[in-house]
Amino acid sequence: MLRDAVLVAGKDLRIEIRSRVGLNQIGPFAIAVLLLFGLALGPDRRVLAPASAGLFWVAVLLSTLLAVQRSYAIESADAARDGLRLSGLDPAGIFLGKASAVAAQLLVLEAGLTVGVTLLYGAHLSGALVLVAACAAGTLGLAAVGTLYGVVASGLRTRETLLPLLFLPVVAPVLLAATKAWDAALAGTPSHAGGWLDVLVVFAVLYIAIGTVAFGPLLEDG
Amino acid sequence: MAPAVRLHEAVALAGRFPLLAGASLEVGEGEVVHLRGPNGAGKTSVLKVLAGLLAVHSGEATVLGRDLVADRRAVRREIGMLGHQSFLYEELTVEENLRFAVRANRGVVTGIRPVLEQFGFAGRLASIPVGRCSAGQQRRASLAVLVARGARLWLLDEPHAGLDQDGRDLLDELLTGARAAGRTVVFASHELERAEAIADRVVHLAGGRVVEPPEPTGASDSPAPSAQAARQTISGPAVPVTEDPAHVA
Amino acid sequence: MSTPARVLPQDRPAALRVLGATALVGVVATVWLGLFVTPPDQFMGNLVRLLYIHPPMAWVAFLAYGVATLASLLYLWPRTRAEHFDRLAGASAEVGVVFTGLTLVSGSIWGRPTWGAWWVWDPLLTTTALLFVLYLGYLALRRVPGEFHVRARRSAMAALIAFVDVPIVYFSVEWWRSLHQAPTVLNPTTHKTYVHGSMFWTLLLGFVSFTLVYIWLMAHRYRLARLQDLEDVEGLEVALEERRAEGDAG
Amino acid sequence: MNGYVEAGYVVVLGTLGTYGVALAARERVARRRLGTASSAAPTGTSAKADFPAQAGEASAVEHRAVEETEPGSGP
Repeated sequence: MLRDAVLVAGKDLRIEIRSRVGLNQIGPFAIAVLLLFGLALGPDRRVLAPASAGLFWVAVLLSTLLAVQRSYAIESADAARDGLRLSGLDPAGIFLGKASAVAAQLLVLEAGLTVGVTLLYGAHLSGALVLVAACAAGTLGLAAVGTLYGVVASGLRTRETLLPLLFLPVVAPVLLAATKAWDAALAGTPSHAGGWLDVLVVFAVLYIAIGTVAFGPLLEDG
Repeated sequence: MAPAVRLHEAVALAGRFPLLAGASLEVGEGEVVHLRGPNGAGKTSVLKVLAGLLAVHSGEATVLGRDLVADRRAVRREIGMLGHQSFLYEELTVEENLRFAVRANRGVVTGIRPVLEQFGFAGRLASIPVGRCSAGQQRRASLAVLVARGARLWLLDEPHAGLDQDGRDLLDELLTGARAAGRTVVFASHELERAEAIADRVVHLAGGRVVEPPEPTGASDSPAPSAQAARQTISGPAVPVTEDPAHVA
Repeated sequence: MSTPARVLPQDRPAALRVLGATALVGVVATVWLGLFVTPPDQFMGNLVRLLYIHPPMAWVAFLAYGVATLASLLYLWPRTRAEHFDRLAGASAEVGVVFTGLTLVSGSIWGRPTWGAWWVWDPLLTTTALLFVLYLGYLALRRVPGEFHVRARRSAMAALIAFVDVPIVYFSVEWWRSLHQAPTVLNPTTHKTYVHGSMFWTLLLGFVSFTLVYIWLMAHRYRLARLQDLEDVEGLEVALEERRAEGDAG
Repeated sequence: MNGYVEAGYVVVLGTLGTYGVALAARERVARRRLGTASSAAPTGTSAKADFPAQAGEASAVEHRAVEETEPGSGP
């Protein structure tokens, strides 16, 4: 299972490095989202700086949708399920591999977005450890849920619209907890983030476990 | 010995449309079978069912001794499928694709070099991303994956399509070799002459079922013994529905 | 599909009729008691009357999701797998979504004069709203066509994956909210202890009546689903015949 | 009272009523289309006593004598 996970993750990341869709499309998309938030909330840094944690994570959520869709698009387009099924890979391995590839790309994206909120919103970075921990745990949870619902939606004619509807409500706790953890860190009180980090870890562990079990049957159905 | 493939009254659906409407078929181990029939007869669906890609709604389906109704996943590592889709990753090179496919199937990667050479991917050509290969080359790459995975049962959907003359010769050679090596092959093809030369027997499909060959006048050279075996596996006497199609029980 | 009479008499079991009648009477009685018999509350005035319907809505919504989850589990469990559990899950979730919507609307109508806003980010309210969209997604997935068991298994798994989220959502929203200064919310459950006798009985009747309404609606939704499935089966038979004829003709 | 209460009751009962009627109608349509209802005879064993539903206080406690339409006929 882990062997397959490494194999799949390596394959996905290699494809990503070659195609640079993440770099050339998802990254710019996330920056555009940050800019639009700025336009929507106005130029006042006293408004923008306190909101930066939340805006950061909303941008991450939206980017996750794109990353997940891309993750299934590379599996020979329309025959995504068939190709994966025929590969003979362990489904749990496919899940873990794809989820970690998505997570790795998101982490890179988050590094960029962090610079973005600092520059654009004047967020004052502090509590780096908490920031990184929240990113790590939150991203794993997002990638797990995304990959899981991604396979549900893949192969369905309505996948582009169905995926966001399934994905976004489920990850509401991640948005909440990660935002609060970041708020605490940015406010200079990283110790307040502890409980929120726990929520993120519990969420990630839970959905990674569910995905490992449920991915196989979901891949076979449809 | 149990047959490599056995379908009995298999029904498979796409939404509400019956792709297979009760197909029955047996293929012995080591047999090379040519699926023939008009477009939409269910050739691709038979192959997909055998690959475990399409669920059997009712009826029986056994492949390599495994019951596909109970578990569609069990046979995947032992079958190789060449479909309309290439299942190759466009961004990866031919060699990387092969390597991934073989490792995914728990195979040994050391065996892929001769396969690459066999399919004319020696040297530089093996390190070009598949997306930049010609259609014919992609088709060859798919065949190479099939061979490198070392499957016991080959399921080929229009394998001649998209191949140039050399490729076709290569394919025929491959199939002959596969038969000699005791592999079971089920393939669908419109290339009747080529198919006839390779196949042990022909199975006719129409309306999602295995049927008697249409217009017996055309098939003058009915291959005697194996054809009889084929008749036996045909789903009983073709249900006598002579009334108009709108007839309902 | 030999076609007998085109119009058929209603096939409704007596039990369902009695249930419907009882539910109707119960609702009418609740409305009557709630609007005309019970006294206005000393704090809330007439607004208390909304509390005879709002908590029952919320209760039914959660009950419905519970039933849907349980039915999904039973469908996934190989020993109890049966088509009717899939239909039950779908029916219950749909009715649940209706009641969740009504919970939000009735809560909002009560909140406007009470809190001065149509919406406050109260934990229960926020969780309910998230549940609403969560199960709208589930229903959307159910509507994706497909072979019966494929769709059923996919839906059942999606229901469970969604359900796991509910406690996390509730817990995090609760905690999120408690960090802010909560508005002085009149909590209906604690308020109940002060209520006048007739108010208590009215509320109780509301709970019972709307639960019966839920059962009635769900039963009918279930029957509709069964009819649709039957239609699919019959359609399949026709399609199979046509498909075979296609082969015989050629 | 103050508008809010009435609005709440109307929305809740109206929605439930509409939903119930819609379900019953869809069921009827599906049954007709199917044309194969199992029973050819009316199944009303004893509940064929059709009293029109009375909204309001009248006979509020009497069970089962009410023709079962959908529950929730407005306040």
